[in-house]
Amino acid sequence: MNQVDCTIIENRELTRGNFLLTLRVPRQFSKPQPGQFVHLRLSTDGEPLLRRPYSLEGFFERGRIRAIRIYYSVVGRGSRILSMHPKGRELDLIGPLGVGFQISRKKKTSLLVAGGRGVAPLLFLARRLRERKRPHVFLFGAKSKYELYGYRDVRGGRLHLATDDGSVGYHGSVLDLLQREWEEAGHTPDTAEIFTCGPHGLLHAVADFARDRGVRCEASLEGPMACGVGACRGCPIPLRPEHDGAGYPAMCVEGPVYDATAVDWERLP
Amino acid sequence: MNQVDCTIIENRELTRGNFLLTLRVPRQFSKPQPGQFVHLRLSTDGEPLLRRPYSLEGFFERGRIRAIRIYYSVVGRGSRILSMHPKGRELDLIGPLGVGFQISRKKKTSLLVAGGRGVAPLLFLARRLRERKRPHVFLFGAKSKYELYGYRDVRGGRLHLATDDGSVGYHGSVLDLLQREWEEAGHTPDTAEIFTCGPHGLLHAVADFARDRGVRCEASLEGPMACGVGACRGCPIPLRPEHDGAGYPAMCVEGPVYDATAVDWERLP
Amino acid sequence: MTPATKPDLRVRIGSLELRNPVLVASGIIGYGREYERLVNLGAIGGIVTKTVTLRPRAGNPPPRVVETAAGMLNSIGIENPGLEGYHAVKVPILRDLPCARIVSVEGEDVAEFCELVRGVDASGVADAIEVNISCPNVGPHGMRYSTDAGNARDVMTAIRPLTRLPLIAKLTPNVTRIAEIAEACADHGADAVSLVNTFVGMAVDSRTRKPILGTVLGGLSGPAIKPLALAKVWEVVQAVDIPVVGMGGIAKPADALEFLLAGCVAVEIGTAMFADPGLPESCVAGIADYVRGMREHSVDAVIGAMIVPEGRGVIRAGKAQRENARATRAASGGSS
Amino acid sequence: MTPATKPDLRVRIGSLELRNPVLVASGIIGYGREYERLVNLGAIGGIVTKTVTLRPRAGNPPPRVVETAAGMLNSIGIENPGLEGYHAVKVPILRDLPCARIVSVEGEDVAEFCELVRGVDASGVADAIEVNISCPNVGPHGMRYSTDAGNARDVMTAIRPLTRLPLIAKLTPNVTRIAEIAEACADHGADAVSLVNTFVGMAVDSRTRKPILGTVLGGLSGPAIKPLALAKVWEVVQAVDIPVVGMGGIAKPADALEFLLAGCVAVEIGTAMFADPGLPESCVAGIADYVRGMREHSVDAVIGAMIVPEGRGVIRAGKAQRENARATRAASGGSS
Ligand SMILES: Cc1cc2nc3c(=O)[nH]c(=O)nc-3n(C[C@H](O)[C@H](O)[C@H](O)COP(=O)(O)OP(=O)(O)OC[C@H]3O[C@@H](n4cnc5c(N)ncnc54)[C@H](O)[C@@H]3O)c2cc1C
Ligand SMILES: Cc1cc2nc3c(=O)[nH]c(=O)nc-3n(C[C@H](O)[C@H](O)[C@H](O)COP(=O)(O)OP(=O)(O)OC[C@H]3O[C@@H](n4cnc5c(N)ncnc54)[C@H](O)[C@@H]3O)c2cc1C
Ligand SMILES: Cc1cc2nc3c(=O)[nH]c(=O)nc-3n(C[C@H](O)[C@H](O)[C@H](O)COP(=O)(O)O)c2cc1C
Ligand SMILES: Cc1cc2nc3c(=O)[nH]c(=O)nc-3n(C[C@H](O)[C@H](O)[C@H](O)COP(=O)(O)O)c2cc1C
Ligand code: FES
Ligand code: FES
Repeated sequence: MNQVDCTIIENRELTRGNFLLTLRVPRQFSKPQPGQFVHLRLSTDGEPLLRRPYSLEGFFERGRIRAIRIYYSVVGRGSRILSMHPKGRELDLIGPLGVGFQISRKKKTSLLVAGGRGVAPLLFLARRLRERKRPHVFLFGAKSKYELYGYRDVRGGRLHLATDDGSVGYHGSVLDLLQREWEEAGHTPDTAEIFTCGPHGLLHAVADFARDRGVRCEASLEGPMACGVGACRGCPIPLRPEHDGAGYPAMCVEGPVYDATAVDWERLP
Repeated sequence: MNQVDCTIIENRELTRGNFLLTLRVPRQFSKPQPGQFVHLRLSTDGEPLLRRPYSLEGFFERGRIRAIRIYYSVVGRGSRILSMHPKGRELDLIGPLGVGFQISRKKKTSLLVAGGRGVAPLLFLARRLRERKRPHVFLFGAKSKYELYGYRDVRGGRLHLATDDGSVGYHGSVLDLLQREWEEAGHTPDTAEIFTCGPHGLLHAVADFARDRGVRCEASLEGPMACGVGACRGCPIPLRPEHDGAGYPAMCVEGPVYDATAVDWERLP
Repeated sequence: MTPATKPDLRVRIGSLELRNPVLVASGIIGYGREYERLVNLGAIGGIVTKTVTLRPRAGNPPPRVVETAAGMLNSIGIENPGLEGYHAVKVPILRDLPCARIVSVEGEDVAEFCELVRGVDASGVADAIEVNISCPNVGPHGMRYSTDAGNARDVMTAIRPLTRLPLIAKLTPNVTRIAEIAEACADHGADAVSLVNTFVGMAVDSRTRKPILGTVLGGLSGPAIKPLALAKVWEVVQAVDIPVVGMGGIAKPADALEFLLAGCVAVEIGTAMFADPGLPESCVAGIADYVRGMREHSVDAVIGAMIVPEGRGVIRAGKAQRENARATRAASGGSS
Repeated sequence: MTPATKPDLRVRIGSLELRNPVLVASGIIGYGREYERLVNLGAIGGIVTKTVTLRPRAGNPPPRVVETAAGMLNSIGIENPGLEGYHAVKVPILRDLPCARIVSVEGEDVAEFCELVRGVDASGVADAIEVNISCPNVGPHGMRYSTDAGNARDVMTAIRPLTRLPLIAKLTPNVTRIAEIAEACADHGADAVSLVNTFVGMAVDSRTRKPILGTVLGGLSGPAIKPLALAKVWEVVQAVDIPVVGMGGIAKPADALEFLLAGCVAVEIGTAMFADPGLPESCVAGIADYVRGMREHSVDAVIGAMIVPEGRGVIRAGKAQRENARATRAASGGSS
């Protein structure tokens, strides 16, 4: 982890309000793991006051050039400011931060369950799984085909799409895809593990699915952060009662990827 | 006075940190007088919180198009944001506000004493004097020739320049020019009046000059403002002890052009 | 009476019915005249006038305002024409206003408060009186009244018999327990309390090495104080039964809603109006939209509707009144 | 010793000499480890640790932070490993820090404060103790100590005999007269007071109709509170003779200078560090530049150097000490 200045190579609106940001990072930026995030300073005039955390969609090295990608949505003042930064602008970031997805030693099939813009870290993970030649299945649900970002890149494993409006793929929730995949492919806790990222409701449901079946399941969490480095204790992960005594792990250092079956989703903001 | 949306026609950096802003104003924006100002909202996201007052450098009508010009310097966060607004951006302004320069009924020679960017409202005034065929002399001092904005436009009367570094015109203060003009041209309080705008120190000195000689002298004042329309009483003009009882006139409605010899310059912020 | 109809935004402060819960705060809009071309007063609930004192006040030496991070400091010092000037100059202006006129008064002692209340009542144009026992800018006197529950009680007890107009006590936030002062006011005749006035603040210019304001200290207002104002409101709505009027940093309709949800019966718009004179009107529109979004027909459904986590407080302020209003409307079978 | 030489930025808090007046505030940087790759601790005066309580605390339920206009609300709830955890885990970290280590402690009663002070003293790694009698996030206990001068006196009286380390009492701004509490601390053994801790605040999400923080109320920090913090400092520097450590909203070197000019002997950097970990170091640089700009050679020339308008106050805090330091240095004929 380091604080580095990086340069915007591209900051492009892909679909309404959804941007792909490509940043050139210096050598001091160490190689990130899928699921890790960076803490971006969006302006130096104090507005917004705090940095904003963004998961990495990818990390690329070509010759001496290192770049990271972030896939983000405009939801508030910080992301709006970010969306207005032109190519060539320098941005101060701290990263890579947190712990990423842990692929089991034991060879299991990874089921990647992505919802909406939560697809970003899972695309990074899928590339890693492909490099490592690990079997995986990519399940991706979104509101409509316009929100289905990046899936064309998924090449190493099977891909199933779902949309709420039926404009592409299965007409319904990605949760149904998971259920179907689980049953049809005959996965077991011994042969499969789940990695998920997406809206709160989806993660909660996937976590319940996994806990019911005793499957290993990691989710990439989101929540407000201040320092991003474990110092302020502002980003507690609430755990289920049976984990009492573990206190509140800090999302920024013990997460953002965390055992989904341990999280108390009712109490996660 | 009205609140109107206007469109940036041009926002050009003339010399380092000094910009000329041309705004297309709608019909509801009534014809302004030299010395009046507009209260500009520089952003709608609350940063900066308050509007910023700017004197008009000019008002132009060509066919159905009405435009105003502002000559401004980047000194803080508001003006920095203003300087980044591109052509075509809409700006919300309230104006024209305040009282402008009052040319005497009696035909006198107007001595216009400008310091630095304080030249802006005096250029507007000079154009008006020329239209009205009133004799006037334009005295303009600045740090260097790079800060001498707009004087090439001055055509109706005599023009004397001064720079602190001697790069153009008289090497020294515009106050010396005033002194010289006064003596050499043989002006008297009966035949001449002074209009001035510029840095605090210059205005103070010109005011002293005028009071010593009993000359009518109006200065365009600057100071912090909140509402700009006389409601908040945040912009008091401190008056000299002999004017006690007049209270604190509000710079935004009883100024910004005010009798310079009545102002207590020591207490003006 | 489906949610699609125009929602009923009427609220009551004592005997005063406002057409909607959006007021302009004292000191922001003078007596209504200066902003008449910029604000559609016919669309909002009312205005609170600049505070009137017994004698005219020239106000404090300049500079009187300075912008800070998301806020501004002011040290106006209650510049106003005094009670006589009020009668002569301001009453005619107020007479013609197309919204409720709440006249703000501040005395240096109990006797002055009495004289002011009598005078304003007699002027015939006030729909209510805001009793400013909270200004931080007039030295020891204002602060004395503002920070002591006993003084608040003395003032309220003395002025209550002098008028039938609703009395709204305006409180300072610069105290350890604002609820104590609110309780004192409620117990001694206030029809409502309004809060917050400004927080005491200061700024220094490191270039000149001088305090920026002529008075060194001033009052902080604007979005910076909104979280603090809400916390003070939260303390008060749990402590008193009378209606609470909330303010402090409201800069968009959602801010006004935060105060209503937290239990305020109305809000006052201050500093943010200087940038956006249309703000009070857009707050009215935003509140109406919100009521519709809740599929309700009256703003009563919003007031105090915050979902409070178990064991973390109960909103008392204005509850009886709201329930009463609901019942009355149900009985009469309709809204506006 | 011309102004061009490196200015002497050393300041004293009781027996502790800091190499410069810039500290990191409690709760911002943990115990120094988390930020070690981002902050050059060797360049700043010191850090104040996260507050240590007697028993471990898990902290408050989420959400614990929310950004507001130019500020943030937090309700961390003093998450910390307790005194035992401090000894086991944090002492080894503190031992290696290349700057002064000020350990913050908070008890729920006088007895706990005593045990904490004894424990921290015995740990051998503390250069001073910041006595946190001001946290707004731990319910009635913290607030009780923080808002009552009598309690401040009781705590200080009890802990003073237990250690020779400098004791810095950290004050809450959520009181009517902060000077009273500062005086009580000064009179009962505090070597310095530090202020401000956070202001009580609240935010509501109008979409969910819920308070945003899990605890409803939290503490406001950041640039929004700077004017308020300065006003509290201004009250205290006029009331006590001991050094005052100022904080609240410092986000750039000029902000740090405002506090020093107003009479603080040192400053603590808080919230703004989350965005800019280099801020403490740039404040040190900015202060050095300012001393040079004044053509002086010691930061003593800046502390309390604000030009106060006639009759508007006199800075007492740290005066004797500063004059003393000046004399000593003059006698010894040189600075660093
Ligand atoms: C570890 C981590 C990784 C993330 N990765 C991505 C990513 O890859 N792409 C992406 O678009 N976003 C990501 N986010 C969320 C992103 O940080 C927020 O969208 C961003 O902070 C919003 O900032 P803002 O100023 O635009 O919105 P604000 O003005 O701060 O808030 C706007 C709205 O969004 C809500 N909000 C703010 N922050 C969050 C948050 N962290 N989680 C949920 N709701 C929030 C607020 O409550 C508010 O309603 C991630 C968050 C975390 C913690
Ligand atoms: C009636 C009137 C007419 C004006 N006309 C012009 C004009 O034609 N061109 C122009 O460039 N400027 C003009 N000004 C000044 C202009 O309003 C300020 O420069 C502007 O408000 C600064 O805003 P900011 O946010 O950039 O600076 P801030 O961040 O607000 O302040 C930056 C620095 O400038 C100082 N400052 C701020 N406002 C003023 C002020 N009003 N007067 C003096 N110092 C100030 C502050 O103390 C601070 O040191 C005028 C001011 C008034 C009152
Ligand atoms: C310039 C100015 C003048 C004010 N004058 C008064 C006043 O005369 N009487 C009063 O009760 N409050 C006065 N206030 C306080 C406001 O009415 C309001 O309580 C405060 O500004 C907080 O609201 P805001 O943050 O929305 O501005 C004044 C505020 C400002 C900014
Ligand atoms: C996340 C966070 C945690 C804090 N924790 C503590 C604490 O444990 N003890 C304490 O005395 N102050 C604590 N504070 C208060 C700060 O030390 C400081 O007093 C306050 O934030 C004001 O300074 P600032 O505006 O520069 O942040 C905390 C502040 C923040 C933002
Ligand atoms: S954001 Fe500070 S500990 Fe996680
Ligand atoms: S700025 Fe409000 S009265 Fe002049």
